[in-house]
Amino acid sequence: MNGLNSRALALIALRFAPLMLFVALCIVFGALSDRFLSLANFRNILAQSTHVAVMAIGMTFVLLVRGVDLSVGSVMYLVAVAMGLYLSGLPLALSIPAIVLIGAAFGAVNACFVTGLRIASFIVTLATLFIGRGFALYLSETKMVFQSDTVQTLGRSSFLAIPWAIWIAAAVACAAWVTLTQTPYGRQIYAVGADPDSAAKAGIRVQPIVFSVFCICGACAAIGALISVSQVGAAAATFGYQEEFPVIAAAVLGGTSLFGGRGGVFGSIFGAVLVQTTANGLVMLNADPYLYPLVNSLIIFIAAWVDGRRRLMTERIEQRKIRVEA
Amino acid sequence: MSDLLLKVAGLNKSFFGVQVLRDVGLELRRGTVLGLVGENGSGKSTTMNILGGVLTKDSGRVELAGEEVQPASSRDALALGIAFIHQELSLFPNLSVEENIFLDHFPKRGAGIPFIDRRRLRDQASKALELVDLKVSPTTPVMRLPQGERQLIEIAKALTRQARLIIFDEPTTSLTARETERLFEIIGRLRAQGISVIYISHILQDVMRLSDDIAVLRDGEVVGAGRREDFTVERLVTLMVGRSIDRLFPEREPSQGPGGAALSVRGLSQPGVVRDVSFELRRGEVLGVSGLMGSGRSELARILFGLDPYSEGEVRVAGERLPPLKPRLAMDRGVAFLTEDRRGEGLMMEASIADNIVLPSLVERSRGFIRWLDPAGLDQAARDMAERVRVNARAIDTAAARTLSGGNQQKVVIAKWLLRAPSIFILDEPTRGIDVGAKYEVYKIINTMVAGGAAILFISSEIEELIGMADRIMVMGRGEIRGFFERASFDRETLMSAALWQ
Amino acid sequence: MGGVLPASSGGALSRPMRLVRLVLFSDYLVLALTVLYVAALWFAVPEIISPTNLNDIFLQVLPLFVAAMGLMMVLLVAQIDLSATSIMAMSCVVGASIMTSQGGYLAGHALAPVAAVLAIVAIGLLIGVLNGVCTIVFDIPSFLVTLVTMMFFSGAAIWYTAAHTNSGSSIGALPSSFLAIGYGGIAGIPYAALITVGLAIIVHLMLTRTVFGRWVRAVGLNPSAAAISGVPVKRVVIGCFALSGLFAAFAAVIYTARLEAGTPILGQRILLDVIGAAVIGGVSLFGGKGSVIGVLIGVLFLSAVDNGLQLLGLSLSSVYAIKGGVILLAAVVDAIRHHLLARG
Amino acid sequence: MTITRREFSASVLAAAAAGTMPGAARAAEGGKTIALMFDAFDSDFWITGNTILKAKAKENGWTTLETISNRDQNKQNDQVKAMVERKVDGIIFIPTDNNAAIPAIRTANAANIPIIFFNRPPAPNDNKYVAIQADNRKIMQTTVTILVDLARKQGGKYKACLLMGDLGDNNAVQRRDGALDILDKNKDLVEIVSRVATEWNADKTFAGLTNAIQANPDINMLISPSDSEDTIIEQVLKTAGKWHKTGEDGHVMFAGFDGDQNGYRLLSTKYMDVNGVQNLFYEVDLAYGAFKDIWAGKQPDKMLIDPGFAISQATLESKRDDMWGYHVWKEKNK
Repeated sequence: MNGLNSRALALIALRFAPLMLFVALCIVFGALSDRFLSLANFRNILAQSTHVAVMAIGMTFVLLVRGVDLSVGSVMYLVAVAMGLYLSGLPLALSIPAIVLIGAAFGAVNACFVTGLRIASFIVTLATLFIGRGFALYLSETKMVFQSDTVQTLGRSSFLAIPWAIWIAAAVACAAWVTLTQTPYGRQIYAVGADPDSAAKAGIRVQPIVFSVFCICGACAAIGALISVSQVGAAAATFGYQEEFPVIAAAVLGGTSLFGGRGGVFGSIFGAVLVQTTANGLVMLNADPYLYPLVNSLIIFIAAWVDGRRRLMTERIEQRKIRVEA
Repeated sequence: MSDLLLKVAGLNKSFFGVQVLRDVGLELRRGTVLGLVGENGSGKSTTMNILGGVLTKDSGRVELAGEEVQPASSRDALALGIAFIHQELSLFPNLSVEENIFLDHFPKRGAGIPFIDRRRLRDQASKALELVDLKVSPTTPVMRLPQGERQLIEIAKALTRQARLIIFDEPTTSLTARETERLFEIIGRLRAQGISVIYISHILQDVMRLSDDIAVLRDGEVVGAGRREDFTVERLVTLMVGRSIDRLFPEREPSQGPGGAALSVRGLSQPGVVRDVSFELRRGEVLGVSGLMGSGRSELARILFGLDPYSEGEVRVAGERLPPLKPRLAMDRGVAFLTEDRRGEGLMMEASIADNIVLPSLVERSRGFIRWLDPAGLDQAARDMAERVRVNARAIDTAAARTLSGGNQQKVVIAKWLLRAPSIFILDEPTRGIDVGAKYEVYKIINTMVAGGAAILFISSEIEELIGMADRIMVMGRGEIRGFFERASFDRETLMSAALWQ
Repeated sequence: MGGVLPASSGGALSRPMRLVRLVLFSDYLVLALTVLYVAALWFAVPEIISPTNLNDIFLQVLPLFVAAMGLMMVLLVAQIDLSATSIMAMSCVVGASIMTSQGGYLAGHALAPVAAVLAIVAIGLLIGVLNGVCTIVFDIPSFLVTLVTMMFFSGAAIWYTAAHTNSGSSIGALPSSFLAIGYGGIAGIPYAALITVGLAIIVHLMLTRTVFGRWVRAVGLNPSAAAISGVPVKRVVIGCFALSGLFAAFAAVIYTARLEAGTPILGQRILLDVIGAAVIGGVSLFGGKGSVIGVLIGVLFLSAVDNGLQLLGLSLSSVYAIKGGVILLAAVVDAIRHHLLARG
Repeated sequence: MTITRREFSASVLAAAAAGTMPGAARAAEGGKTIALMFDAFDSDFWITGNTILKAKAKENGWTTLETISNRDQNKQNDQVKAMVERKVDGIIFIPTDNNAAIPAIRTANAANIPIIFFNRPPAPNDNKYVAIQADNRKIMQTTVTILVDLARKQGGKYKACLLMGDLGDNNAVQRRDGALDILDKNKDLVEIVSRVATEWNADKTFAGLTNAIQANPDINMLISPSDSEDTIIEQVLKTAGKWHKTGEDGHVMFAGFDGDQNGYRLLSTKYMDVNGVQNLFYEVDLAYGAFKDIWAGKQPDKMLIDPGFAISQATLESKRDDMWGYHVWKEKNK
């Protein structure tokens, strides 16, 4: 028992390993650049990481049920195009719900193939990644799509000295947190992720839950697109290209497992911020741009390694299960 | 008669054209316990899965308190008040106790509000835990609890659903004697509250002790049902196997008596798994290993074959030391291991029978340093071996293992080891889930091997089987050896009590 | 065993059902589709069946085929390798930097091309092993491991190029003896083709005629059963990643010879083609199923689609959408297969 | 799937069109078919270039075929083969990689189809090709010169942020060097306090510039290598409260490049001070002129230079008709 508790402590320590990583980073950058450790700068870091953070939150839902969604980057572009070409006239009160619907609908398409035909979500979303971008390029004729002033204003205006992007992200984060921790639905997501078959036996409607998480992921991708596009004001044909990678990386960095059942909202936000902090710090140091991908990938690797260790520890701490007879 | 809660009649079910339930009928009165016994694969679980909504029946009628029901899912079953506590628990280690108990019916903050009412959740959970007198905080992650307590949580869960009928499938296999006692008390209390219980177990004494009524299944048919008083353990066994024990096992022509030590184990220990295990397995003998699930028997087998590590002690094969975690080396020394988890670890279900049979022997049958293979030769070898163990399948080299019946699948697993002509064969539950006929053939194969001077370590939870087959029986419990019994002194009760003894 | 399958009716299958299965299960389904596609385009662009164009398709297929075979190896053990294309990029720029006549390490040396090819292959092998070791030893899901190596080495390749050129996005001026791989050949058969065919035969024999091949399938179908049967599961998995890296490197050699330059964005965009080709070719993502012939057909299919779209001079959007649709289609067919199999 | 099916039918229709038209065109007297082979459409420059190329081809009664390689040089070289198959009479080529494009030249030479590199020259080699190229370095020099002169007139000291695009891209490097040539001569007036490699990526530009201003709040001069970044710059400066017209105090001296619609818009609204224009119309004329020469049997020079020009608020009226972005803008706002 005693040894078990000490293991549990080790587990908690591991849980916070990424945080230590973050603190270490800040110390390093702070030491090297006097401008790094300023409130304004952290506000920038937050503002710049919001769109990845929001999408990572959506991705967390999918990862929790052992899925993955590679198509978020395409959803991003599709939504940006829709915003610029068809919804520019509408007030935000209408256009935002509209794009969220578009995103959710796209997610629903993925979900149909995943739950309906039981195709691995990896391959389904790999294909819809293609199709989605193709369709969006078809709409935009690969031209640069400019955003309406309302959208652009949203991008640069702030409330209580905090950019709207951050408010939106915060709202999404709270909603997601409440859903995952305070509603039956949220807890059932964790159950499904831990073991779909037992979940079914325990009387949980597994397929609808899996379906819904893909919709949520799509919707979050749409919101992420809104934030990003409002910041940059226009969407080129490469908008959101390969965005799925930083998004998944952010979620995993935050301690969400690719094997389902473990992960959380704030972890994912944290992951996104961590990556952006690295980028920001490197700019502050006027570092060689070629270094960025190398440093980033190394940090992701460390986090992934910690995740692996943590999973091993969990398995050890868990009691030996009765062997399941198929 | 209004006090009849459950009435099952003419239940039929078949998989892939194989009929597993023939016209099964059961009756269960309110506030009583129905003991359901039968060999593995006799249709107990199938019947219960139909009641529990996991499977759907092909034909037949299920009546609950008078009206016909057919639960399409566990959900429906629960709604009807049927709770099914599976042998492998459906708990979620990453969730807390209270969340597991109320997973599918959380108390909400008033109607229409989707949020969980944490306070009520806690109160109700602790109440439920009191009912099964389990002293843990409702917020502890299930991950931290030992198997026995998880079992009780499942029961608490059933109770919170106001279940009218609770089905226990082999609930005691992983429980200590004390936990078992506690479980029996609780079942007694349930009965007193007018809740009906179906109790499935291999441990016939328990069934005799708990039940008001007993039903016996064999090969998918009810072969005996009635008041407990009408049965004795002996009668149950005879009904279960359809013949009296002595004719259940093939006669073994006495081999030239046990020879020297084939496998000798000294002070083998691995924290939390086995402690100070020492024994000798002699050539030409069958050493039976008895013990409950979690007693360390299967774990011991895995350690011996080099699949799991051990911290102290030594394993010697024919005098040579066998280092841990080297299955390949064990194989080269003539050790073979038949796993208890046929589907999970024994076979490649999607691969052909032939591919399965030759897998362990590839290296020996390859040529040159790039390990060249001769497919035709391999298929031939596989075919011969399949014939020897009488696998009946249309095409050995094309038919996937998945398409075979349990018995035939088991024969394939045996065949793949026989192809290596092992001198030491570790068999973990070799007859689990296969029908009587197939069992008989497996026994015959074992006998011929022994006659050929091979040494067999025979692990089984069916004591009759050990009594019938083994020369000696080693009883394990809590990872330790509880004692050895020579064939002369074989006796069900002693063995069982040895296994349960704290 | 993903989820609970609907309770199967069992019993014998109807004749039309059997027919459907016959079509679905034949390895040549995709080949038939390819022919169909070409025929469909023939009326629009007759050029598609001109000998020279068919020859072009054939040549385009080669490097993709090699890379896809490598990916098949990791898919066979139910893993994934996203870094294949970054391996190409990294190895080819290093190789180029060795032999380029513009200040290459061995500029002008007779054996420079040999050294370069060796370097390319070595790097591929190394990164492959790295992927395998991280997946097995550190117990990190291969999706993540190879995602990281993808980011890292594509970044490193760009950096390396910048460090080895004054202002250019690639390293050119490669010795003709190396470029010969691209256009030269024996009796009209390009060296690239000879290399590819050679590799294909080797892989095919390895999978069907050697212990390793059987082991790979066993690990893919059921790792624990394989382990209990004495298969060195970890070494097999690492081996597959190594092969994936190795074949990516071979593909890089062919690409570099054809492009006459080592460029860090080599293959950046074909990762999806590679995975898609393998999957369309009937390689299962759940491991254990896949064949060289299948992959070849898959690659042919994708290339034919590509080539057709090129001849049409279609917009990028159609190209994307059609390709995505094609991958999805293949996945759906694969899924239907699984369901029918589950029915037994 | 519905999308795909739709795209499929669409493609088949396009196929029919593409299949029949060339035939018709060949029948028509002097009708030629030329291939426009792009690598990606990620900035207005290429999209407009494409429109102008098509328009002027039509004027000449030529048919055009179009391909996009999506930055995959290997695929683009295959596309050249495909176009050779289609027996086009000329190829306009915008490669991704200056070395890896050489095999494409050889393919074209072998089929002896003239190949013209449009605004992205290949690495020097002795095959037959023509390269149209804006003199990025010189244009940027003139642009920055004007900017610096304006700055001098205003007086004061300047802290400049230099955006640099993708350093893997030759044009980006040329433009950076052009800017540096002038700025280094005026160290007394201008200090470069930060350099940002935007990699032609919106998010990176946004983050990079924001961080740069964060690091140096007193930046008051900005030099951008491409107008495709203008909207982002506008966003960032507005957010930082540094978006003011020329003359207003707090105005950031701003030089753009390319001469696209944003360039024109910002010049006319007096937020941008000067813009380096690549003369797209002229470049297209050069290219098509080269085609005609080659068909007529005379080989033009390998390198045809578009000197380009710089346009400032002062010269806007007089020069805007040569500024391609102006016409795009007019289209949009008429």
